[in-house]
Amino acid sequence: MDLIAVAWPYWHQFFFIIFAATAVGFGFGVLLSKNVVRMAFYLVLSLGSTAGLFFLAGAEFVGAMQLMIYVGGTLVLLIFGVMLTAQKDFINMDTHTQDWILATIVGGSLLMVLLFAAFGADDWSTPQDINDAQVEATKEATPLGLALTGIRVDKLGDSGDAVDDGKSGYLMPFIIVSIHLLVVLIGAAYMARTKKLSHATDDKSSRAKLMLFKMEHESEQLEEETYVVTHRGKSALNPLDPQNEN
Amino acid sequence: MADFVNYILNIEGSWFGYVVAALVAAVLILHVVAVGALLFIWMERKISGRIQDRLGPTRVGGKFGWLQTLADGIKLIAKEDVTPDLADKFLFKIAPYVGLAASYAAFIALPFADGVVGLHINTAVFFVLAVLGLEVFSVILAGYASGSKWSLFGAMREAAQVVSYEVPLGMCVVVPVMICGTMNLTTIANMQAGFLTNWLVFNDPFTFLTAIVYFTCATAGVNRAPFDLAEAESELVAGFHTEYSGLRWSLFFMAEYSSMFIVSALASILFFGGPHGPIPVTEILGFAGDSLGNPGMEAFSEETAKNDGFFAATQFGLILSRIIGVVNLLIKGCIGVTVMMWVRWSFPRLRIDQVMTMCLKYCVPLAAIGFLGATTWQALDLPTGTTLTGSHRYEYHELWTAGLKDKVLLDQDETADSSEAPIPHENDTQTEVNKVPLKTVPVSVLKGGER
Amino acid sequence: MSEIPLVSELRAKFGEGIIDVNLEAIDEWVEVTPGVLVEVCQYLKEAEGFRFDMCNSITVVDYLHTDPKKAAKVDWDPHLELVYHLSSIATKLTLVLKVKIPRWKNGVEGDLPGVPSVAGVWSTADWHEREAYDLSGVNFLGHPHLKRILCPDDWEGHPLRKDYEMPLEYHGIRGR
Amino acid sequence: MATSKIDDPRVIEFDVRTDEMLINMGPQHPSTHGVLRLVLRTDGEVVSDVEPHLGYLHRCAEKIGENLTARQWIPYTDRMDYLAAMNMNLGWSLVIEKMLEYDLPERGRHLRVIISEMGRIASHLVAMGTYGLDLGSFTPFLYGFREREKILNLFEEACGARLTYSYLTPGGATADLPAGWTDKCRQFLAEFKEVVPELHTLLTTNSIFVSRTAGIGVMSAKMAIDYGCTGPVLRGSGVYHDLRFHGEERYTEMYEGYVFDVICADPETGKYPESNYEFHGDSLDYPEIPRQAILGDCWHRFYVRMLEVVQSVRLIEQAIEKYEATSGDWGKPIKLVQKLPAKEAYMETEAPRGQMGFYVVGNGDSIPWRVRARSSSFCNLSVTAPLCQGILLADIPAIVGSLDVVMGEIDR
Amino acid sequence: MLLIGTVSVSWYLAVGAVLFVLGAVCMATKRNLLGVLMGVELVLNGANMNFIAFGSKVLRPEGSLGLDGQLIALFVIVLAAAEAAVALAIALNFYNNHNTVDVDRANELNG
Repeated sequence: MDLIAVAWPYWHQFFFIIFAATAVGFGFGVLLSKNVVRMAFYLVLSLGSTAGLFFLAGAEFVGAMQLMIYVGGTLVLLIFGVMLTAQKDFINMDTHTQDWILATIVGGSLLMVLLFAAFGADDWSTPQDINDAQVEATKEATPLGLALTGIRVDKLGDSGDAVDDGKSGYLMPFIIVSIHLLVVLIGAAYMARTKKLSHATDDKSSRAKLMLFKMEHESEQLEEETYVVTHRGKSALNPLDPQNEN
Repeated sequence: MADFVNYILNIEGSWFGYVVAALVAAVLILHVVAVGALLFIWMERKISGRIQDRLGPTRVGGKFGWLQTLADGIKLIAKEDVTPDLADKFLFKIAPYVGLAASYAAFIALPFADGVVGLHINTAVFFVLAVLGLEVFSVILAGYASGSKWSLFGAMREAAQVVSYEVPLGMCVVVPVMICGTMNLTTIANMQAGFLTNWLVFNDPFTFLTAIVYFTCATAGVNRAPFDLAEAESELVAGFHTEYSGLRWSLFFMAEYSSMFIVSALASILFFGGPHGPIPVTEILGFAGDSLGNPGMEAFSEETAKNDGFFAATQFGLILSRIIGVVNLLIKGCIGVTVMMWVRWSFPRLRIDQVMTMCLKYCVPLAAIGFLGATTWQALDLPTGTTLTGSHRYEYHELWTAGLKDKVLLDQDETADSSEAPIPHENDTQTEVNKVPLKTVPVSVLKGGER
Repeated sequence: MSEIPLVSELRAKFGEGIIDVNLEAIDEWVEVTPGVLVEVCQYLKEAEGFRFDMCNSITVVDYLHTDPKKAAKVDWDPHLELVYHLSSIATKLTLVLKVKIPRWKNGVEGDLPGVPSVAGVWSTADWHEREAYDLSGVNFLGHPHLKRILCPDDWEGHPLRKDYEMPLEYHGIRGR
Repeated sequence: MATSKIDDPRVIEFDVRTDEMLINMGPQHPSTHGVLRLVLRTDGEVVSDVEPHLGYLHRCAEKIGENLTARQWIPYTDRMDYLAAMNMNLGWSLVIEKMLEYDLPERGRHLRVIISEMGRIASHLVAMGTYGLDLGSFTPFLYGFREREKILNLFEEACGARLTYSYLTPGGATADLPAGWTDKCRQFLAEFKEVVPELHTLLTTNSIFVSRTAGIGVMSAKMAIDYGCTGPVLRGSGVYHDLRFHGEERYTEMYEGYVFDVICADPETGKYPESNYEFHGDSLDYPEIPRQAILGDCWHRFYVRMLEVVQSVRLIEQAIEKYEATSGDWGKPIKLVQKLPAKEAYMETEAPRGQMGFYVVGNGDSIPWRVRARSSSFCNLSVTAPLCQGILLADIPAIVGSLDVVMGEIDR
Repeated sequence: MLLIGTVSVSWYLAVGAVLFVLGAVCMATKRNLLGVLMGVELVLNGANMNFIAFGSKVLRPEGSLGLDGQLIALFVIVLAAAEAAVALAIALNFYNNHNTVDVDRANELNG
């Protein structure tokens, strides 16, 4: 009962380790896997776990967006691309050994630097007390939305802030991003379009066009040919046929 | 829940209560997924039977063939689990679990009634949609890994279809979010408490349109007829699950049926009042006591238990009203599922280009019209369904915020009159926000609900 | 005989190509030589007032008695008879064309006899001829892709020949 | 060549270069109606080429016919188009009767009209139901089968069998209709009249159904004739040709004195002739032709079948009257070992799936020298390859289903 | 040991750093164009993790970036989606023209 009765303040750590381990583990999966489809699958899991970390850090809206846009949208697109180019030769592609060596050295040193930076600053590595009410407030998405329209709810108290003039916030970047997305949409559609008709259109589908064309013309001819005959079918060689007698 | 367990065991603030509460919640949700799938498959067979002028299952388990699906499930478990030679073995085996996990995880944020929810997430609407969207991976992986051309066809169709339909679906979901000013499903549901006319679907003509578009897109999103191209049996044999057998095959169906329920339940929360019935019976009969004013309150309060004893702490009226709420939501979800079944057994299947045309030419513009129209309606402050019966939607919401009012007023200047407490979200102007920044936090999260 | 317009026209056009015209049969028929078959068919399809635009069926009848006693009694030599049943949607007339060919090319057993293909005249003749080739062993010259249609591609023999014997075994399946 | 003139929405231009692949559709595939195997060459969803492979149900019926007497071969005709076995029986019976120059008694003639038109209804019901199934709609299938079951019950009462009847034989039929049968038949017709509008609602006028079938698999009249298509497939292309009207005298005299319409659209106006037959008494008799439908497409082929069923009901109603007015002999079957003359005869009848022709060569023996069945489905199926080019994968079941083939008849 | 110490911003930064490096190495080593693209996604996520960590009031109530962190992360996600669309278009175009997705063979300017 003693063990049970312990109040346990380590929930955050517990879930952090789970999510961080899966994110990093599947990140390694992406790196080490040769099969491009499996890479995509591992990437899904890695990014999903990252979304979990976002939730843990209190950024619920960003986490949900990560799941929705990144995992649900971008990666589906990516897998689509994988499948479109998935020929036997390209699914498994070995990396050159010298690339491995070089990348490991550079990557390892970069990791060292980054980790050193991450743990180097005392301000970052010392845990702080948590203010419940403020935490809950950050979880709300409305301030985010308002910030995108130029209203900074969290900086209300700041005197002399540009908020007063309605200039702060992220209205401008928001508009730039929306125009950017529009440009990307058009650009991607334009780029992926082949300039010349693909071979599929060249022969087979145009055959279908041709057939329809033929049909249209045939039906014109048919009008002369079709006429309603009410008499019964007869052998053309029937000597008793009155038609043959004249 | 956690407090309750800890109180009974007399261990305060222990981890044990949380684990028990989590397990109970997980098992309950698992029941919605598994038992729900059993029920829905049985329902599908019965309903399709009735539509087709036959009886459906009649023997197993008594009069109505209640246990037919269970018997089939046992048969499926006993079946050999075949993996094709050409399959990518690892992905082939894992694919069904991905789908089931996705539709199971979406239940985390789905409130069955006020406070009856796995986890309060302020962005619950998007969380549910996002997690549900992950289900497409299972189909894609299954289709790719099967090593069958038919499966690959199914996977490609599914990928194209789901990615496209997420656009209008998201646009439709934004409408109730915009009207209620929150993405918290509990709050959205509670805002529709009261009479039928408070439901968002009757808010204005555009929400009505949006509700219809939402349901259409949701049907397409969960791959149900007439949009079930990924498993079109007359064209693709069985689409992405052609090569599956036994338990893995049945996992796909569990995922399909539970996601059908989720989108229906989401529709009912967003547009059809969620856990609130057409007539607020519990409020009228007074089960909930003053819970209408504070329904987000814990059904069990440790504080009260300490002072006034166990039974005083357990508000039976509130528990009862919550149970009724859960039943309401389940019934509404089942109605949505039934409509999907009805559609499935009545219509032929669309062709892939027609499905895409439907999305891009009809659903997206209609959703856009619905969104713009609903926005305009709100902006112009035109009469809504709530004004018809005179019961204002925000009336209830205002009462719920009452608990927080003192706190807010402390932060604010003293001129704020308690008789005209600011109504949140209705006038989202800068000045209002300036006045009541904390008002934007849904009270039910702060005050009630399982933490 | 010349009072029947079709016959007189055919005779005028193809002369020696028209071997026989039988008006006593239940379905009166015209027999032509294989050499003029395609031209006759083309003419029949286009001839004003007849327009045999549909080829209903192509049948191969194998005239052969495997029993020598019976073979001695009959008045014909072993041969194959191709029967073309034609009809016209436009004029509702019907016609039976016959072509007689030897059972084997140049009398060499196993060498399929050839007949010009009429698949170019009626598209439906394509499959009919494939079936005739498959089951009765007639080589239709000029057919776009003459291959077996009902039997498997590696089947041996032509089942509707009178001297056909079922193989003892086909891919491990007992035949007889 | 003015190909640009055609603005066909089904021709898809590819954005991404892809590779063609060969796919086996069948012989085990839900929508190939038995054991048809189609080898598809597809580029993504677009099918560029289709090659049908037949013969999975080949039973050498013609070879067997060379070893059996004319009456003994009747069960083999049953197994050709097993969905319309009565009509197969009829075709074979008529050709033998033509050879023997046998004249059927009056009662037998009306009996045959009743039975063969009932067979046509049963067959078309399956055709319509399975067509719905091909397009992903399960319910019409069971509606069709429910009505077909009633017909099978009636057939069972008449001949004892439910699928392979061997009822109509050369010379007439194995037995007269049992007492009270015609009343039950009338009752069935009355019930059946209620069902046709339901099927119209579920399929013919359903907008999804229309969008799946209208303008798909368009076959011009010339192409239909060229490929030897017959029956509803031919009439769906606007060719006014029905052997019950235009066939041989021996066959058409069976329908002497009957009033019915040949269901065929006028190729100039594209309209179906208004019938003077009040079937259901409302607009559901002839549902409106959708805007997208082109003469000769899948929708028209389906529509022709739907309307033909009504004409069959009309014929049966008349036939029952005439049958009851006659009495006496219905036409006894010929002897089991009836000698056939050394002649040859060919005869085509209008079976539900098209013109079913039988050719028989006799040599004076009771066993025919050569038997040949000209299968309607065989010719109808041959049009698949040219019809299924440059279409979407989902259109394959739509087109093959609209041709309504029965593999038993094709492979024989 | 990890469980006893409270999670600080540094731990998140470490995860972000690992993801970043994994992505960078992935970009460097993969020969498949789509593999490179996946590396880019990982890098972006690693960077995002930093923004979230610095902006989190859970981890740093005092002196956090606040909303700015979340907002920038949002922009990164949205722009990553745009980037993926363009990159995919490039990849498909490349595949169309060169019939391969091997980046080592992308050494011509003429697309």
